[in-house]
Amino acid sequence: MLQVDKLGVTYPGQSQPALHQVSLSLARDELLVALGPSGCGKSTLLGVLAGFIAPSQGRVLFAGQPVTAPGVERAVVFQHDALLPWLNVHDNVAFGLKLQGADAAARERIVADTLRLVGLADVAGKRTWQLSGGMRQRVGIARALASRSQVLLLDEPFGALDAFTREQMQQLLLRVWQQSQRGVFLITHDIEEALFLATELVLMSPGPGRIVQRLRPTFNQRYRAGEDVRAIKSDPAFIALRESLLHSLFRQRHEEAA
Amino acid sequence: MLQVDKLGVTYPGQSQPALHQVSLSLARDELLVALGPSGCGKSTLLGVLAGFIAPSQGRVLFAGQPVTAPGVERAVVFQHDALLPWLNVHDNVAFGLKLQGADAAARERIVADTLRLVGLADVAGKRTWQLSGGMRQRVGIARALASRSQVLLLDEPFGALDAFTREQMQQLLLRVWQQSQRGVFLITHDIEEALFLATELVLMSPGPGRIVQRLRPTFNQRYRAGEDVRAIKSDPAFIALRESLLHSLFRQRHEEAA
Amino acid sequence: DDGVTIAFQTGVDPSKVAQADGDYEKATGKKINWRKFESGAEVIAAVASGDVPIGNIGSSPLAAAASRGLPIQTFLVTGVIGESEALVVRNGSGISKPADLVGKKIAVPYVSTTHYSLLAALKHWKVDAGKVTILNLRPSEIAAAWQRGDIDGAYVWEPALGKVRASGKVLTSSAEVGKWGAPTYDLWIVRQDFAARNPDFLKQFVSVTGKVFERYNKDPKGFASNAANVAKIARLTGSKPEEVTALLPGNIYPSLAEQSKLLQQPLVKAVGDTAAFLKSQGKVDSLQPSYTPYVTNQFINAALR
Amino acid sequence: MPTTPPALIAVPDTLDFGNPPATPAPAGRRWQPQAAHWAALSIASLLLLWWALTASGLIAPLFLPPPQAVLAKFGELLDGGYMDATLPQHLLASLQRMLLALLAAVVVGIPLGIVIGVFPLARHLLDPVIEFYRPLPPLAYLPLIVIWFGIGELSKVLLIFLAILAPVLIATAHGVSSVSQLRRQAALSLGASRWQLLRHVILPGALPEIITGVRIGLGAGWSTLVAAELIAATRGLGFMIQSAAQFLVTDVVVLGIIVIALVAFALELGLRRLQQRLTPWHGQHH
Amino acid sequence: MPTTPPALIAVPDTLDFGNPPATPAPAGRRWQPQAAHWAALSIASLLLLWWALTASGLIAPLFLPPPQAVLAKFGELLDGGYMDATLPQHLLASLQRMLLALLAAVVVGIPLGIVIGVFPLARHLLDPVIEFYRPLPPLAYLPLIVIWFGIGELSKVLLIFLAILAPVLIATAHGVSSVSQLRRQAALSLGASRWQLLRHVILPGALPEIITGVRIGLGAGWSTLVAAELIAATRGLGFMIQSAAQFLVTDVVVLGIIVIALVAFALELGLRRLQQRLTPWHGQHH
Ligand SMILES: Nc1ncnc2c1ncn2[C@@H]1O[C@H](COP(=O)(O)OP(=O)(O)OP(=O)(O)O)[C@@H](O)[C@H]1O
Ligand SMILES: Nc1ncnc2c1ncn2[C@@H]1O[C@H](COP(=O)(O)OP(=O)(O)OP(=O)(O)O)[C@@H](O)[C@H]1O
Ligand SMILES: NCCS(=O)(=O)O
Ligand SMILES: [Mg+2]
Ligand SMILES: [Mg+2]
Repeated sequence: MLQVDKLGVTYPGQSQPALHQVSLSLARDELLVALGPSGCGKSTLLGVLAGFIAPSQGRVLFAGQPVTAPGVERAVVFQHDALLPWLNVHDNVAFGLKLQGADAAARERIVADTLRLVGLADVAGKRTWQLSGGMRQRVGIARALASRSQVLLLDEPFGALDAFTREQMQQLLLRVWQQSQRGVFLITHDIEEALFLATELVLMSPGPGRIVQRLRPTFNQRYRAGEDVRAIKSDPAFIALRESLLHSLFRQRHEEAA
Repeated sequence: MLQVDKLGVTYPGQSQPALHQVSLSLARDELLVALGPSGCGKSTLLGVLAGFIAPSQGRVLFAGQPVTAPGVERAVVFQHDALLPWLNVHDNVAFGLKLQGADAAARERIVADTLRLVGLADVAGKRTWQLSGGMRQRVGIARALASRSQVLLLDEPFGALDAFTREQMQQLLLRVWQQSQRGVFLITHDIEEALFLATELVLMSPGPGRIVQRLRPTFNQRYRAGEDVRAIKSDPAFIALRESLLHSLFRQRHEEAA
Repeated sequence: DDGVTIAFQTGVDPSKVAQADGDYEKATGKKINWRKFESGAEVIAAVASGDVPIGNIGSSPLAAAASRGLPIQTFLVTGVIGESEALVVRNGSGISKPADLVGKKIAVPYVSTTHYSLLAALKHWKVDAGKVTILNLRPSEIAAAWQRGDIDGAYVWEPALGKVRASGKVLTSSAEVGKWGAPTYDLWIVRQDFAARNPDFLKQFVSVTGKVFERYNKDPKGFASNAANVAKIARLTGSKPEEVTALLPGNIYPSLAEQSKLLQQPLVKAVGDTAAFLKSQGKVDSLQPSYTPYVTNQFINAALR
Repeated sequence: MPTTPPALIAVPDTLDFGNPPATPAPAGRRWQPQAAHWAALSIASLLLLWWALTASGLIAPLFLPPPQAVLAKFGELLDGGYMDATLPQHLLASLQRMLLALLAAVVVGIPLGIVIGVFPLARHLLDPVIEFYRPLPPLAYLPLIVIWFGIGELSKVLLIFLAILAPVLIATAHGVSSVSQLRRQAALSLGASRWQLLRHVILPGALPEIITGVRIGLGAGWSTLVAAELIAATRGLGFMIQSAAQFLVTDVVVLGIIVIALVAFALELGLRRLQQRLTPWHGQHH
Repeated sequence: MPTTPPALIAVPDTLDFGNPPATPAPAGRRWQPQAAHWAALSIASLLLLWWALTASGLIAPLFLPPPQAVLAKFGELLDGGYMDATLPQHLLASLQRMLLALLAAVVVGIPLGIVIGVFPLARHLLDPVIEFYRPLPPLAYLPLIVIWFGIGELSKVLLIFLAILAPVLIATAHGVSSVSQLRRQAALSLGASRWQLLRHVILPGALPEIITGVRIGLGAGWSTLVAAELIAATRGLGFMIQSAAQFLVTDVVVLGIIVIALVAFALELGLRRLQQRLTPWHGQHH
């Protein structure tokens, strides 16, 4: 569905590209996770996919058409939340549907369902600034879920959540992804999260931002097959992979430092 | 050195106390870690220790004297950084020493050493807004380390750091704590971090904020005895304790939800 | 029809009685919006904008405006200014003779007849105008500044004149300055376009004024001591009644017959002289080749017929 | 309904300036003086000082009329009037001019500000014009306005309008352009058209600044009102003050000043309330 | 040294208002018109319009003198003078008044603002006084100022001073009180005394707002300058404009307006540069 070909991005006035020769593809049934240290170009990549940033080299296609602008088929959850403070929680979530002129009854049903899914049904009437950081992040997720997108682009969506809520949201994401048949592109720097969620995982490295490793973990499948989360995460295979990824990351940083 | 007795804090206009019957003590050779979900009162507790917030009940003693105001003997690293943007990195770190009229040569030596320790020697001349989030957090840590404090109070000091830098800073903290004989009070919601660093660990719970569990982990000792970090963190004992703490946290949240 | 807007000033003259009685409205059959202004300069700006077709100004602002080519005409004289404008020096200012004016602060409303008279008087006394601090103050501000002792003297008209005379001494007046070759006049001007379209209105206006002047000139003392007349003038100008009584005889109010002659060469020359003098003082920067187009006795003559 | 008016200077009531630390309130606390009490005390002392100064004879009534004289004048002017109009009539004349000018400034300034804020080209072209006229003292171009537009209401309202326009325009342009890029991108990703973006994101996002601009503009408008009423007015607070000053009727001058201050303050309070009501998120941390 | 002056309206050059997305610059890009070029174009068209209007005879010189007449007047006034002073002398007189008033406002306003910002009691007591005088049109209290302080330089400078004081004072108080509590607590934890806190944290933290206050104040000062020079001046740009208007010398009026606009703009630019230099962190995200 989304196709990235030898993508390069250089910010104005910078000598080093923020992204260099990045190729990717994302199908309807994939959950692609980008993992990497701060500054390796994850958000830049997402910006290109979303249509906020134009590539300097290479190209990005959605359903065969070049991506040149943001579009309703690619919903975004931002690293720092981008809610509209003049709308309450309900109206923020309903915003996309309203823009698209969705039928009111259908809209109300979708919004109510989504709010329930993210555990915010109680606070539907609250103003966004009356929420804690974690709640705000969930409103952002709900807003993307409620839209009629075919792809979800998420930039560290669970960063502000505590361990418990975080794990709940990870499970929710898996459920939504599975049911709605939307492709998901997720950015994180939590290795455990990346391993647990990804059908495909790309490890990125800075200077210039590029993909240095690709993996196809299967833990996500095991969860969907009914295995317990905690069991999966304490499985030696999981821990071994985690350690190996951490090791790659550390080697990267050491090389950089040298 | 620091002694907290049946501390209670109720914010004006709130019905539920933010802290209730919290007792603690922190000695010169201790590294006390407070772990708990968002909103359980960790920052409030630190505020009282620092002298920013006056207790509603109970009392806080430092070296036998009641704490009534912030003081140079208790250095603070804030959850959100509190650097002075009109000073460059070097001057931010030198700020405390300058206020206390420290001898210039000694000051320069201490600042240079501290900047090296936190890996910021290269950017000493930069303005704080030219740094990445992780660098800023390290400047805040360096500023506290360079001060003539007897206690370090740290509020999620490593939250904005990637896995690699985070682990480096954890090790730095252990080294400084050991060498400088300062008591350390650290807040985190990362269970692994808490287990690895703490000589004493208190698990807090919200509504009202209180201590629900106390542990004395020994991994910190093993690290100091020369064992490898990665080995410690993948030790089944470590993982078991981590899972048990996670379990307590989850149970808490489920009870709350019910 | 919104009526005719007319700008008047607070100088004391008999036609204020006709104004107070509504005689102009009766004679012309039009609604008149009377607007009070503080000095000729302000009237000129209002007339220039086209909002005010008829205005009451002194010969000095007329000279300035005509030099700039403002399309106006003088059609009536309300007075040859005499005692009603005077240079008063404050008691305690240390001024007893003209030479003492050097280095002192004398206030006038710029462009006004008194500004011109002051400059002319200084020239007559051979006092260098550059050595006297000539301040631009509106009449009301002159009164306030005087009270505080901020100025040493002022050349001004009613109602401020009455206030400053109470604690000062008259050094000279426009009657004297006029004799020295610099006469000043209070005049009615009209926009040329308005004059062309409303000759009848102006004719009626002139004859109402002429009738009051006649009443006055028949018995100046009686007119000036008639309590009703005095009260009307005092109300319109803001003067004290006793000042009105004292000042009314200070000016000459020429009859329409006299005006018919005055509003020819004599006034053209006076305006031309005034303009030339102002140019020599650097106040205006160019002169008209002739000031004849700015003066007309057409409406006087019509009224006399 | 809030009971204390929002303060001019938005300063927290307790400031961490050294000791003692902010104490979470104990249960039953004693009566403590509030902001409003201090303000009342302050005003009362000012009035007392005024009264004492005049009563002692230290200052002549010509310079400063005693408060009771001003109060008496107030009663007199309520129906008696000054310069052929009662105080309410003067007030009404001034208010009409202000509101007309305000309306015009809002109708012209907000759309123009949006255009400038949204289209860089419009900004580049209009910036010099605005930069040129903005610092100009209204009194400086007053003579030109009179010569060009006469001495009627048009000139008066125009002068006030020009004074209000610049702040409204600049605040709108700035507000529009400082609407978070993140929010704009979010809306576009949710399928907003340009028009929807303007309507649902840019306008609400700029609203707090627009209202602030109107508040500042209104202040500038009051400053210009008196200048405007220099132009051959027959009614209006500014006209009343000037006429009174000409006759050295100081008590009417002082009364007029107090009335202007009170009315301006009331309007400002109203706008602040409106701002709080319309844009409750303004000043919130998120 | 920066080459383009900071724009009045701080708007990014590319605004994300729909397509196309911000393109990271390709290596060798073609010449593109810059903000300065558009501004020049805008000013040139204005001048051209002015010239065309007057040259066509549509507008009489009495109402709007042609640009060349104003330019000629400028040459004349440089040494010839108007109302017994040359243009530089008028300018100097006005500048002196402005700068004196500015100095006084800074010397009074900043310390007072700090006191108000730091001590809630001072704020409660002074707030009503400031609230009262702030919206007052300078022209409204001009008569009182003349009655109280006469027609000398004191009155003129005082009037300008009062206009500048309020913005400086309010901005200072607001700046001081909005210095982040976190930073204040951090400094106290590092052992800062109250005085050190003020000197090293509160003052630098409030500096950007203080300078903004001075900029706004200066604008208010210019607006008041002409009013101040209504008071029996013998020199000054405002005096020059008013006298010229009274003699209907419109070209001097227009010239005076242009000079005021240019000088005010130059001062504003200078202050913006100063602000950028002194408080480079201002407007940065962190
Ligand atoms: N607008 C910009 N102008 C110049 N450089 C930029 C800009 N935005 C990002 N960069 C640089 O591009 C690189 C990639 O940034 P990006 O935000 O994509 O990183 P990231 O992987 O999302 O990091 P994080 O985990 O901290 O969010 C960094 O070196 C950053 O400094
Ligand atoms: N100024 C305040 N006024 C009222 N309530 C407050 C205030 N500050 C904190 N609280 C409340 O007190 C409780 C404890 O807050 P605190 O900031 O100490 O939590 P925390 O454990 O540090 O959370 P986090 O991990 O999110 O930083 C929360 O319920 C919070 O909403
Ligand atoms: N007495 C005439 C006054 S003025 O019109 O010259 O200003
Ligand atoms: Mg990012
Ligand atoms: Mg906290």
